[in-house]
Formats: sequence, structure tokens, C-alpha cells
Amino acid sequence: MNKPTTTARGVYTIPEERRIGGKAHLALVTRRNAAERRFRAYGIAALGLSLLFLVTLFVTIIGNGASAFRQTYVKLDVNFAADVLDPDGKRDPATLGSANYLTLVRNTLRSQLPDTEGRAALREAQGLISSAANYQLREMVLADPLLVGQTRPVWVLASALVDATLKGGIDRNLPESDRKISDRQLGWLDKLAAEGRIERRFNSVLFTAGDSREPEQAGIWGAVMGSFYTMVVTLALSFPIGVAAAIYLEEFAPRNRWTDLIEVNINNLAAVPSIVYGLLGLAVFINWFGLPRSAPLVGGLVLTLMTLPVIIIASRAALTSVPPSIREAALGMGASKMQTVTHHVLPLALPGMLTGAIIGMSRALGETAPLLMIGMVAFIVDVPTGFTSHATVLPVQIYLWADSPERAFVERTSAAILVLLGFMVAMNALAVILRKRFERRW
Amino acid sequence: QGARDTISIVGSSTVYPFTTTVAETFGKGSGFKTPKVESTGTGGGMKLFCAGVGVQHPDITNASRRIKPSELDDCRKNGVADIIEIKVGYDGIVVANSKKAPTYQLTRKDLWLALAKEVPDPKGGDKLVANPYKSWKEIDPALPDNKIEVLGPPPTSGTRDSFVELVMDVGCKDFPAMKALEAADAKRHKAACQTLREDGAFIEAGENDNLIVQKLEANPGALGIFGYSFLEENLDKVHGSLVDGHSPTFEEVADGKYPIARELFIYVKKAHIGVIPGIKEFIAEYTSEKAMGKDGYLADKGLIPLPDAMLKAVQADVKAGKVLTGL
Amino acid sequence: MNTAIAQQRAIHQEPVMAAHPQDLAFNATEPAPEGHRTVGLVTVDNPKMSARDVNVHYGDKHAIKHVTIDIGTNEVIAFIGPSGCGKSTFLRCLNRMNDTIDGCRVSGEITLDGHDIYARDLDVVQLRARVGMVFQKPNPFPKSIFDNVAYGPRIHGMVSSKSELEDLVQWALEKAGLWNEVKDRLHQPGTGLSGGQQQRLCIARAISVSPEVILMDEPCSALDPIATAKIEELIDELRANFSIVIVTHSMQQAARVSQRTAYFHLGDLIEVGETEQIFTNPVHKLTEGYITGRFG
Amino acid sequence: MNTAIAQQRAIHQEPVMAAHPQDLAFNATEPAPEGHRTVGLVTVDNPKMSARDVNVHYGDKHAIKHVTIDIGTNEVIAFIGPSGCGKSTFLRCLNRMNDTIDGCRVSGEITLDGHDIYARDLDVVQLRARVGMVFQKPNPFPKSIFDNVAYGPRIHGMVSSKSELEDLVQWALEKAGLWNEVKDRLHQPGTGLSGGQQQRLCIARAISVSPEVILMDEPCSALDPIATAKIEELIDELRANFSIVIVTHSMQQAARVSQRTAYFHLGDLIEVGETEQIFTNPVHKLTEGYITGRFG
Amino acid sequence: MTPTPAFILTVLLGLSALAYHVGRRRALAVVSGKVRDLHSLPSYYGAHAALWCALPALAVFLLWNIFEGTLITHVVLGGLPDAYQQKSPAELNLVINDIRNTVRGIVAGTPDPVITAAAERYRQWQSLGSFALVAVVAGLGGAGIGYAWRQIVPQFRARNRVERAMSAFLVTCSTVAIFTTIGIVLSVAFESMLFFTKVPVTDFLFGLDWSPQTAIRADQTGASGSFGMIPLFVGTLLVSLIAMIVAVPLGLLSALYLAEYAPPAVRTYGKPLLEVLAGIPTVVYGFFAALTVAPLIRSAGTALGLEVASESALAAGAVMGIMIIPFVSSLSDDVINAVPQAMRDGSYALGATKSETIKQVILPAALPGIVGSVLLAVSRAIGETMIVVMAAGLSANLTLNPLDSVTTVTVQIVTLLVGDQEFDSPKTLAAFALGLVLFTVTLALNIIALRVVRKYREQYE
Ligand SMILES: Nc1ncnc2c1ncn2[C@@H]1O[C@H](COP(=O)(O)OP(=O)(O)OP(=O)(O)O)[C@@H](O)[C@H]1O
Ligand SMILES: Nc1ncnc2c1ncn2[C@@H]1O[C@H](COP(=O)(O)OP(=O)(O)OP(=O)(O)O)[C@@H](O)[C@H]1O
Ligand SMILES: [Mg+2]
Ligand SMILES: [Mg+2]
Ligand SMILES: O=P([O-])([O-])[O-]
Repeated sequence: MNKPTTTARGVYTIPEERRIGGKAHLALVTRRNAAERRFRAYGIAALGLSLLFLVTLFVTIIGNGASAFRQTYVKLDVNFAADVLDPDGKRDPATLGSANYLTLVRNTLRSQLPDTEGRAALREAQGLISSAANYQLREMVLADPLLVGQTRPVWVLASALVDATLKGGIDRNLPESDRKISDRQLGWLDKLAAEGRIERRFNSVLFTAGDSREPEQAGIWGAVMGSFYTMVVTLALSFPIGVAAAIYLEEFAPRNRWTDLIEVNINNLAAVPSIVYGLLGLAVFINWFGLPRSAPLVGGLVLTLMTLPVIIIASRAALTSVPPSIREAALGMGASKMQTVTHHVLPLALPGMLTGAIIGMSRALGETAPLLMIGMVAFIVDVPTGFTSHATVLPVQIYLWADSPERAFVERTSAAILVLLGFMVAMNALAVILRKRFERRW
Repeated sequence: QGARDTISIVGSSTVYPFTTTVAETFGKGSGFKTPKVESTGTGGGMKLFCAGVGVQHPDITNASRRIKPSELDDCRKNGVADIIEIKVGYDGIVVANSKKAPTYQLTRKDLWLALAKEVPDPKGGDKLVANPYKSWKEIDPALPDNKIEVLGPPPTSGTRDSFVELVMDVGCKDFPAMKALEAADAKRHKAACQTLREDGAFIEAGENDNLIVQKLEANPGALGIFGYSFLEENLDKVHGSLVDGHSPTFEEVADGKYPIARELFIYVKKAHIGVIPGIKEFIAEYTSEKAMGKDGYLADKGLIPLPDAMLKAVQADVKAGKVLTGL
Repeated sequence: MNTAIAQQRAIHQEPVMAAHPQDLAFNATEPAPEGHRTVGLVTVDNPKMSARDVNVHYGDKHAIKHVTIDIGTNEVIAFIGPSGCGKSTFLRCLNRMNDTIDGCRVSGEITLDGHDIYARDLDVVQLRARVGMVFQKPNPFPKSIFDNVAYGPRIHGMVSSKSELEDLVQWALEKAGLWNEVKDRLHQPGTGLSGGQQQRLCIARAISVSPEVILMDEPCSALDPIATAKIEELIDELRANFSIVIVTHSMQQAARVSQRTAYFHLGDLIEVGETEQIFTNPVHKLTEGYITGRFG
Repeated sequence: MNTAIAQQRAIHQEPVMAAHPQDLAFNATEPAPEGHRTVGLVTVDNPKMSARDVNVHYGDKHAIKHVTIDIGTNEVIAFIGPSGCGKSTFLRCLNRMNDTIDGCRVSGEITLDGHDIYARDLDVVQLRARVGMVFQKPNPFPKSIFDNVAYGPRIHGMVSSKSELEDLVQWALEKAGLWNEVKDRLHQPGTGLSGGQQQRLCIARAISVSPEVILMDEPCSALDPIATAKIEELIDELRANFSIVIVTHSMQQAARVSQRTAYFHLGDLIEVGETEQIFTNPVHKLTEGYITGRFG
Repeated sequence: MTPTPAFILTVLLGLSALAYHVGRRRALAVVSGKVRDLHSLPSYYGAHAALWCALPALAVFLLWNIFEGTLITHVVLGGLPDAYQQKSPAELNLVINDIRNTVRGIVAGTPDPVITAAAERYRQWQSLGSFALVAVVAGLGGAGIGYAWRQIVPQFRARNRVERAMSAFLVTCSTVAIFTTIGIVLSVAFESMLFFTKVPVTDFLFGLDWSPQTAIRADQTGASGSFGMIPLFVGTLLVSLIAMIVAVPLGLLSALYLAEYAPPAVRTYGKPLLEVLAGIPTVVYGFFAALTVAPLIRSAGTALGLEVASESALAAGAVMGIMIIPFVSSLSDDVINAVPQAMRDGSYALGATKSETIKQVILPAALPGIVGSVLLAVSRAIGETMIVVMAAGLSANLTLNPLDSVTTVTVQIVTLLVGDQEFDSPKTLAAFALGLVLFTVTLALNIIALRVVRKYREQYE
């Protein structure tokens, strides 16, 4: 077939068997096809494996946390005894407000349950009911002073102990000494259950309350708002600054030592342990600028500094991958560099920049360590109302709850994680949609 | 810097659960805002606390040990002259293992032998050798033949510090070899008493005690060192070893029989009282009978209360505003 | 004109009409339900590839309409037609490069050596190894000049030693008329070449694996007359062993290198015929209009 | 040939030699220390742009060597020469598109209406708005066809209303001979066009802002004869108001559209002259070799 | 009603919008509507005016907000009785707090008439200040508009001005990184120096033993307080290496699959799903590593007759690898997707399989971006704490055995900083020194990485 071809280096010809369709080639084809299938399988396996981990994690978290979305309530017939609440009969709100509602609860328990004689027994009985009941009764009386002197059925929060027992978190079959709940308490519980006085409802407290030491009263709303304010600051600063820095470095900066320095610097900042950013935040924002401790503003600033490298690096990668011919076309039309960037390069690079933002923000949203230094690892009950109110954030809440001895916090920790993930998914959804819109292959 | 109307508390993670409980009750019951309680660790808390007087500095710090002279000096240097010290109770440190394994009956001597880096040569003589013990049985034939594996706090932890003081220092006392060493070289003796093994028998776990409990569950051969409250909450999973014949129960710790218990404190900056709203009322709540007393709500949270007489004294001191004069 | 081929086609000397394959088989005179009926030498005796009733849609756009044509063995066939008429599109059907375009649908039948290349079990990788392509816009890899050319032989295991590879690369570059210009910079990036150099690099890359059919989409558009002559010489040489489809806008070029010429118009294949005949005596008036420099 | 221009150049009828500007001024007969001396009508009376002793390096590679040439007002000048000789490179110097290439250094002087375009205070954006360019490889924006053409007028504020813009876009597309093919799909992506269509889109885009000088790098390489004729017509029409530099490989085309022709060879500008003269009676033997289809 | 900052900002925003409009109109007016005669688009003249309106006013606004408190406090304190004047700064600080709290209606303890009076004055000054601020801001804004208005002539290079302002913004943003670095170095440098006065640098840098067990109290003895950082760096290396061994193949292969093979639907959902992995709090990973993976490895190891510590570098590293998968996968997917289709076409047309195309054309073309993403992932691995604390323990073993327990630099920094400590003990200071050295080491690594990437880039661009 092929005539041998003479080249400067000598005679050249592809041997018959190695040419396309030749024996050696066909053998190679089989191998190459196998390699292709293998490679594809690797890809599927890698993706599958990664997603499998995700699913495992999710299943574990949901398995642990799902039960936290429901909460046990107990119905008590409360006698709003006038002698306890309002001995002088004036119905003065101040008196009503400062009355001893604990006594009211105790009296109610005493009347409702058998065997409640003695301090120890009464304490045990009280252990069935959350201390939130006191405040609940007070609210009721303050809202409607006419209640005084009447007896009303009231659904009150059960204690975390009861809640855990009824959800199966505590094994009733263990010997009494090995469980927190006593036989007597179990007896009462069974009685209340038989009377239909126990009910499980949606745990709205979890989603509306701030932190609490009592698991059944603890909620994540404070942390959610804290995270929200912190993330607003972080996103509002890190995305524009990161993108701007990337644009400058990639599109405008001359290639010299100075920009090399900045580049190396940015890569290096990505490897700085996050707690060191906390040190920086403490030194600069709190001690130097005098910004308040434990504030989302400072948290946001620290997380901004921490997130920036990620966004810059991702954005730069995205900018580099825009083909130069697009820039040439725009420049050739008499567009300025700035116009070229904003009209053509930026839209094409946006998906990659958004990816950087997503990953950077995800990391910021889950970060605890730097916040430790600036006072956000704290017990804060009040839901924050602004960028300078005291606040904590979801991952810190999770961290603190995970560290709590109370068993009932285990399920709440998982629930909080679920909420955090929901938060993250919500935050990312927008970016994903945007990314989808801007993505194209050319 | 804006104005501050909330009490700011920092400090020990060990005291954190108790102070937060008080803070929450205080916030709900009084007209004041709920204090903000940060968990920074005792030392970190001290550093912040002693940094000065003024709104940007915290009002109260939690401590799982007493303030150190150096810290006090630092406070004074920064103008924090008057500090009110309040002892709030005790924390038991337990040595526990999985319920799947039998309860250990340990002495502090056993613990020392198991955990010290260097021990007197078991073959006799006054020489100290690198700890050769691999199994508990080698230390005391009555103990199970389990590999020595103890999960404990890292050297940066206050719990570790107390453990060293309450167990290791005591455990090493009775050996003639050690006595001889003490006479010869006090410093070397101290080091020998206090140094923990680094050959893997003592495992430095993090400060998350829940994690230690769960690790014990997964590894029945191991022992773990952690705070009493975690034992109380996990009685179905782990049990505490007896130390010197006493089990770590609420009663035994409260009575002072269980030997490994440490004091917990809070420190209040006097200059802030009357300026930051509610400090006075907060410490009154903290030291009240219904919080710190035998049947108080802090006891429910696992704080071992002070003996009655001591509680009375603390309450009186607080009322009088007694400040710390020296250590 | 190659006489052997002219003889092979003797039986088709009379122009035939063809549109759908069934039309060919049953009633070649009845008008096709839609689409244009191609005039001329649609089929050949020993086709290397044949397309039957091929349609291509880009989304809604019907870019190729009922095209039926054979590509003969050892022949050079030129595709001509106004810009946008579907030449590139049809060319890309022949080695299934259209698969990579989103929203592009191909129907009809195309065979290579009698095997349907759109068959399910066909290995498109092998197909493309056998049917090589030079794209309209030169697209060198972001690799060195050497690696650009060596890429194909390497993946197909055509060489067993480094020096063999070097010979092959040199051969391909020489054939594409690029060797002298790049021999000193073989290891510099192929993207740093001038437009015409990139185009020749892509030609060298395509011939380096000796495909059986070579599809060339305006291979000389960026070349000066001398380089063009060189490529045309190459095409003539390659024809001895391979089949070549060349898209060109230069009728002179088509006349110089091809044996048959096909004229496309707005997605229709209007006329196919021996090159000489097409240029001297086109049957269809659209063809005539194009040849003579005005539209039908 | 345009007689007015021919007359303007009357005084330069005799071929001159030129290399470095100083050579021009002092001793035009002594050989330049390095680089080739250009033969022919290097300068004109009323230049729109003039280049003096321009050198371009890509890293070590000396791609343009001491080129001195004028581009006349209202003239079409064609750059010809073998592939890789530096035509595109020199073209890109004229509107400083070379600035965007890493490692590309330009020296010498280039003026537009007498102003140095490499001057420090020059606004290169304004320069490029005045000196438009059609690139060798069509590079439409990944936007709709309409937006591709509308981009320039928009950023230069050339239109005040939407309908005006639409008219302008239609005008440009019509001039580029693309309107009929795309009028129904103006809002589909410009990247989904055929090669030749993309090329015409880029031409439409370039003329949409009516630049004073238009640099066209092989604008018809992917076009069929009819489309080519259309573009040539456009060029002829534009010449009334603008100056045009066109790189082409087709000598016929150069002959059809240009008044002067410059021949490049390996980075040297060998000869410049009236197109007719270059093609009929080249002075330099390299030029002659190229024109007659062989290298010097 | 005193104007709030939000109100002032809104006013300023409105003014700028007005300025934009005015500038635009003026520009059109000076050329009587013939936009071509303008140097720049009318919108640039508008933007120029808006900038002049907003920037000076904004600067004043910011300055005022920074110094307002100090100024007013100074004035109010000046009016306090002498008894108060004599107080120490710290006490005065508390007095100020009291005044401010009183202004907000919060009274701690018994109300003091002096304080109440001061609070009243404070309130007055504050509202006076706010009104003055509104006037100044509005005035400056107006002046800015006026100035910009006067500048508008057809030849005025408004675009260049606006773009220069934008460039200034871009440059400023890119220097944030530098300032962050300076900030970090400064915030650890002082303590590090202090540390090196207590522990010799060479002991720290080359010591093979890490055991920061110095005394907490004066009456204790520092046990084996040794500060050799080598085991920590080896541990960091080991854990990061394991993490990368997990993350790079999984991430890169996933990215390649998503970008090149996966049907669009899989890609649409697969990518964000993977990104969720980056957002799961590290505590969760920590528990997963410590309670699921570590026991698994331990039992597997025991079954194979290997000695496996209950905390192992392997468990921590592997789980950390999972966490950083999205760093590799998502960023790589983006750059891979950005490789022009023509490159793929060129390769397919030569009869290359998809995988060959990927390996030999796409990967090299996308290499700089991929290297960037991997570097980022490494960085993340180096900086991670929680997983290592929970799953690899805290024992500083000098080992390369992945089945042993190790600790990392970051973990030690965190435990040293948050643990019980005396702030001038070498133990705490070591955290800062570690931070500084880690910073330096990663800097060196990054410089090397940059060089390497550059080299590749030169080859492939
Ligand atoms: N970016 C670059 N880097 C290095 N060398 C280059 C670069 N661009 C072009 N060259 C080289 O410079 C010389 C001139 O290139 P140029 O593109 O100007 O040629 P041309 O005359 O336009 O050729 P063609 O007709 O093939 O387009 C060529 O040898 C080319 O290889
Ligand atoms: N990706 C695409 N999406 C939509 N339409 C397309 C696409 N590619 C090509 N077309 C359209 O299909 C028709 C045929 O295009 P094709 O590229 O085959 O033309 P051509 O004959 O090669 O023209 P040219 O000579 O200009 O290269 C044209 O109208 C073109 O606009
Ligand atoms: Mg085409
Ligand atoms: Mg060129
Ligand atoms: O947090 P601690 O100081 O109590 O360990």
C-alpha cells in the first residue's frame, strides 16, 4: 500500500499491522476501549462514592435529628390559686408577675399525681415538667388576670427527660440505677399517658427560641439569625472584593514581582488556619477599631478575610479560562479594557466565580474556630436583631450543643445540623440557578 | 464603642453549663437582659478579664481552678484591683469505662503506675524506668487483663491539670523509690510524678467529653477521664471506676469522699457593679440557695454543691462585697 | 482527471435523479414529497461511503435536507456552494462530529464500507480514526507543534519508537508544507503560529494517522498560493490510497484537485457530477448560476 | 485604478528605497545596517497612517523587521505574502492589538493622522474605535447575532433609540451580505453560524462603528465567490470615506480591490507599489517569485 | 426625630441617583443630543457626577460615624463636675457607659443626677450632630454634583475618569490580601518573639519532641515541656497527604465525569450536591470520623493483624478528604467546562476516545485551574482542625504510619489557644510561633507551586 516515504531522517512508513484496521491496531482498540470504559467507570464510581458519603452523612444526621422535630407536651389541670398568686387580692400586675409560679406547678403536680409526698418525690414529679411551665403560666395570668382562682387544663412542655424516655432515647428496661428516670417517674408517665394527657406535637420551640440550657426550651432561631447577619456581611464583602481582586490580578495587573507577591500571598492565606483569622479579628477589629465583641459584624468581617482567598482563586481560574479571542474581539471594537471585562469576560467567568462563592460561603457558614477568639462562641439567649447585637451562629450552636452533657441535646444537635444544611442549600440554590444561566461552552 | 447593658461573662468551659443555667434563669426571672456567656477556657477568660476595667472588658470570668498569682498581678497591673472571688461548687473527675466491661476498682497508685511516664523498676531497685506496664493485670492482679488505654484531656486542659494534681501527685507518694528521689532532687521527683505516658497508653483526646463517652462505648477495653456531669447523663453507657474505694456518685463527691474533685469559681470585677446593669442581682441569684444549694437547679445540672457551712460563708462574703486580697 | 475512475463511473454517465433511497429504488421519476431531487452522478460503483436521505436539524433549523450521495474509493470529491448552505454540516455527519453539538439531530443512513455508521453498536472512536477531519477554523491543541502532530499516532499506537515518531511527525509536517517553517521550533506551542501555519498544522495532524477518508473543510482558506499548491499536491498524492472530501470556495481549486463535485444550496444537494462537467456544463440552473457567479 | 490617487502619488512614481526613517532622510542609497530595504512606493502624499522602522518581536522571534510604510487616505492597500511572513502581525500593530499578546514587543513609530499611536498619553480605546479590525479567525461574541453587531454602536453611543440601532444593525448586516440569511434568527447566538457566516458577522460588526481605518485580515477566506464579491463591493464603497488595509492570499482579490499592494516576506516588507504594477511588473525578484507562483 | 444613619445613607443614595441623571442630561445637552460628539457615553458622565456626589459625602459620613462618639463624649465629659474629671480613664469609661445607657433609658443601680444631666446633654449633642451631618452630607453631595456638572464638556473623558475610579477600587480590593497578611504576621509576631526568648529557635524548629506540658501553676513542675515542631509538621503532612489521596482522585474524576460524560440532569444536580459536602460543619465530620470510620479501620486492621490505634491519621485524613472533594470537583469542573469545544473536536476527529481526549487535551489545557483547585484543597486540609482533634487525637507522634495517632499544627494551635493557659507561658506562646512558622512554610510551598505552575503555563498557553 503505502509507498515508503523518504524523509530527511530516513525512510518512513507505518507498518501495515499498525495502521488503522491493522492487527496490532485492532488489539490496541480493544485495550483502548477497555481503558475508556474503565475511565468512565472510575468517574461514575468517584461521583457515586462521593454522593454515597453525602447520603450516609445525611441519613445519619436525619436519623439522629428527625426526632427533634417533635416534642412532648403534658396536659395539667392547673388551679390558678388566688392565695398563691395574689394574696392581697388587688390583681396588681406587678404582684402577679412576681408571684411564685413554681409553687403553682408543684401544687398542680401534687394534686394530679399519686405518691407525691415528701420533698424528694415532689422534686421527681417536678422533673417531669419543663421549667418553661412556670413562665408559661405567668404569661397566661398576665394576659388574663381573670384566670386567678380558676382551674384550667393547660398543655405544658414536658421535660427533656420525659421527652427522651417517650422517644425511646432512654431504655426503660435498664436497672433504675442506670437510667436518669426513676421507676416512680415512669409510673407517673404511664398514668398520664393512660389518661391521654401526653401528646407529641411539632417542636415549634426549636425554630422560634434562642439558646437555652434546658434542651426542651432550646431553639436555633437565635443562631439562625446570627448566621444570617454574619453571612450577609460576609457575602456582601467577600464576593465583590474577591471578584474585584481577581479581575485586577488577572486582567489588569502587570506581571511583575509585586503581583507575584500578591498571588503567592493569596494562595498562602488559604492555608492559614481559621483560628488565626480569629486572632487577627481580635487584634484588628475589636482591639484596634473598637468594634463590639460577639457581634455578627465582626464575625462577618473575619469570615470575609477567611473566605476571600477561596473566592479570589476560583475567580482567577474562571477568568483565565475565558478564551483570549473574546477579549480581542471586544478590544478590537474599541471597547476599553474595563468594558471588555464587564461586558464579555465577566459574564463568561461568572459560573466559576459563583462556584468559588458557593464553596467559600459554605465553608464560612460552617466555621467555628475563628469565632471563638471574637466572642461568638457564647451562650446567647436573645435573638439578635442587627449586625452589632450579641449573636452566635449555627455551627457554634452545634458545637456547643454537641459538647453539652444533656442527652436530649444529641438529637437537637442533629436537627440544628439539618437546619444549617437547609440554610446552606437555600443560600446556594440562587447561586446554582445563576450559574446555570451563565454557563455555556464555546 | 457603643454602650453596654448586658453582663458579659467569659471563661472556663467546665463552669459554662452552670453559669449559663444561672444566666438563663436570671434573664427570665429578673428584668435584666440575659447575660452573655462565652466559653473561652479558664486561661483565656482570665486574660480577657484582667485586660482592664471598662465596657469592652468582661465583668465576670468562670474558672475551673483558682486564679494564679501571675494572673492576679496582671489584673492589678491593668487596673482591675477589686475582684470578688466566688467558689461555686465542685466538679468530680471520673475514670469511666463502657458498661460492656466490668467496673474497675482502682487506687490512685494504680492510676499512677498505669499512666506515669517513668515508674520505679518493677524488678526492684530505686531506678526509674520507662513505664513497662502494658496491661492492668500487671499492675494489680485483681484488675482485668486489659490493655492499658486511657482517653484523657490534653495538657492544655484544666481537667488534665487537676487530674495530675489530684491523682498523679498523690499516686506517686508511697513508693520508696520516689521518696528517695524526692529527698535527692525535688524537681526531678515532681517531674517524674506528674509526667504522663506518651507511648500511646494515654491517649490525648479532645475536650469533647461526649465524644470520649462514645469512644468508650465503641472500645470497651478503654478507660476515659471526664467530668462528672457526663457520667450522670450517660449512666446507661458507661460506669465510673471506683477510686480508692469510692464510686463517683453525687453523694460521695459531695461528701468529699471521692478523691478526684476540684473547685470551681467565678470572679467578678467589682468596679463594674452598679455600672453594668444587673451584676449584683446576678451574683445574688448565683449564690442563692435555689441555685447553688443542695437541691438547687445547678445540682440538677451536675454541679456538686458546697457544704452548707461553706455556702453560707460564700453568701455572706458576696453580700459584703469582699474582694480578693491575695492568694 | 483520473481515467480509471472515469471508467468506473461509465455506467452512470447519464445524469440520474435521486432523493430518497426509496425513490431510487422504485420510481425515480416521481417528485419527492419534499426536498430537492439531486441531479447527476449521485452514486458510484464502489463507494467508500454512502449517504442516503440524510437530514440534519439544529433545533428547528433544517440544515441538511434529504441528501443522498456516494463518496467513491480513491476519489477526491469537492463540496461547493454558497456560505451557510450546509457543507460543513454534512461533512461533520460523515464522521459523526455532529454528535458533539447540542441540539443537532441527524437522520437517514450513512455507511462506510457498507456498514451503517449510525448503527448502535458502532464504535464512533474507530469511525473517526478511519474518517479523519480538518476543521474549517484551525484548532491546534494547546501543546507543542510536535505533540500536536504526534498526538494521533501515539494514541493509535502507530509507532514503536521515538525516532519512528519523529520521522512520522516530520513526514506529516513536510507533506503539509510546514516543516521548513517550524523545524527549529517544534517544541514551541502550536497556538503561537500564524493563521495559515495553524491550518497546515491541522492538516499535518489529520494525515499523521493515515485515515481512510479525509474530510477537509476549506483546508486552504488561509494559505497563500504556494502553500495551497503544496496541499493540493498532497491531496493528489493521498488519493492513491484514500478517499478525500474537500469543501472549497475556490472553483479553480475544486477543478484542480477533485474528480467529482457536489453543489449544495440552502441545505439541498442540487447537483453532483464529474468536476469537469459541473464547471463546464452544469445541468441544474442553480449550479449554473453559482458557477457563473450569480445566483439562480 | 482610482486616478485621483494615482495622481496624488505621481511624484513617487519612481520606485524608492526605504528602510530606517533616518535612511530616508539622509542617505537613501546606503544599505541599512540590517533588515531588508523596501522597494517602491513606500510613502504617499497624504497618509492616514504611517509606520516608520517598525519591529516586532515575539520573545526571541523577530517577526517584523524594520518596516516602513504609509497607508493613504481613502485608499485600499493589500498586504500579500506567504503564510507566516508577518502580515497579521503588522496589521495588529496598526491598532495596537499586539498589546494583548504576552511577550510581544513593538518598536518604531506608527502615526495616525500624524499622531503617534504608541505615545504615552494616547487613549488606545479611542484608537481602536478609529482603527477597526476584522480578525483572521472569526471570533463572534457568545451573544446573539444582533448583540454582536449592536455592541460597538452601543458602547460608542452612536444611536439614540432602539429603532435607530435596529436600522444600523440591519445596514451593517446587509452590507456584509448576511442580512437575508440571519434576519429571522437575529436573537440566536452568533456562535451557531457557519464559518463564512461568522466571518461576515465579524465584518458587519467591524463596520457598524464606521471606523476611519479598517484592518481586514483575510476577510473572504471562508466566503464563496458571491459573498466575496459582495464584500469586495463593500470595500470599494467604504473607500470613499475610509482607509482600508486588507490581507489576502488571493492575488485576484488584491488586484480587484486595492490601489496599492505591499509584499511581505519573512518579516521584511519587500516591495510596495501600485497594485497593477506589482502584479504586472514587480521590481524585486522575491515579489516576482511570489506573483508567478514560486519562491525567490 | 434625629436622623438615623440609615436615613442619611438613603438621602445620599437618592442624591447620587439624581446626580447620575443630571450628569447624563447635561452631557446630552452640551452636544444637543449628538452622542457621537461626546468623548464617552452619557451614562459615564452620569456615573462621574454620581461619584463626585457620593464619594466625598460618604467619606465625611464615615469619618463622622467613627469619631462621633469620641467627640461628643469629650464634650460631655468636659461638662462633668471636677470629682468626675479626676477619675482614671478606665473609670471614666464606665461613667461614659453609664451616661450612654441612661441616654438609652437603661439605668444600672440608683440614678445619679449628674449622670442624668450629662445624659441629657449627650442626647442634645447627638441630635445636633446628626442634623449637622445631614446638612454637610447634602451640601457636599450638592457641591459634588455642581463640580461634576461644570466639568462636562464634549471632550471631557468621563469614561476614563469613571474607569480610573473602578480601577482604584479593583486595586484596593487586591491589596486586602496584603493587608490581611500583614495583619496576620503582626498579630502573631510579637508573641512569637516572646516565645523564642523562652524556647530557643533551633529547639523549636528541629526538635523531634512535642509535649507542651509546662506547669500551669507556679508550684508545679514543667514536666517534659518540649517544643519541637517536627512531629506536628510531619503529622500535618501525613494527614493532608491522606486527605489529598482521597480528595484528588475522587474530586477530579467526579469533575471529569460531570463535565464530560454525565447527562445534563446529572450534572445539574450532581455538582451542587457535591458542594454540600463542603458546607457540612466539621463537627459532623469529626463525629463521623471518630465514631464510624475510626472503629471501622481499627477492626479491619485488627482483622488483618495490624496494630491500629483507636485514633488514626488514616481516619481523620480520609474523612477530611471527603470534606474537601468539592474544592477539587467543583472548581475543576468549571475550568474543564471552559475548555473550548474546538479542542475536543480536534481530538475526537483524530479518533481519540473520550478518556484520551480528557487526559491528553483537556487536562493539560485546564491544568492551571486544576492545580489552583488542588492547592486550595491542600490549604483547606492544612487548616482543618475539628476532624483531626476528634479522630486523630492530640498525641504528637513522630511517625509516618497512617494507622498511628498524630496531631497537626492547626490542632495544636487551637488547643493551645483555647485551653487553660497562662498567656505568657511558652505553652500559649507556642501557638503563635506555630502559626508563624506554618505561615512561612506554606508561603515557601506556595512560591514553589507558583514556579511549577508558571513553567507549565509557559508550555501550554
Ligand atoms: N503569539 C505568537 N508567538 C510566537 N510567534 C508568533 C506568534 N504569532 C505569530 N507568530 C509567528 O510570527 C510569524 C508571523 O506571524 P503572522 O501571524 O503575522 O503571519 P501571517 O503573515 O499572518 O501568516 P498567515 O497568512 O499564515 O496568517 C510567524 O512565523 C508566526 O509563527
Ligand atoms: N450549531 C449550530 N446551531 C444552529 N445553526 C447552525 C449551527 N451550525 C450551523 N448552523 C446553520 O446551519 C446552516 C449550515 O451551516 P454550515 O456550517 O454547514 O454551512 P457551510 O456550508 O459550512 O457554510 P460556510 O461556507 O460559511 O462554512 C447555516 O445556516 C448555519 O447558520
Ligand atoms: Mg463551513
Ligand atoms: Mg495571519
Ligand atoms: O475550660 P476549662 O478551663 O475548664 O478546661
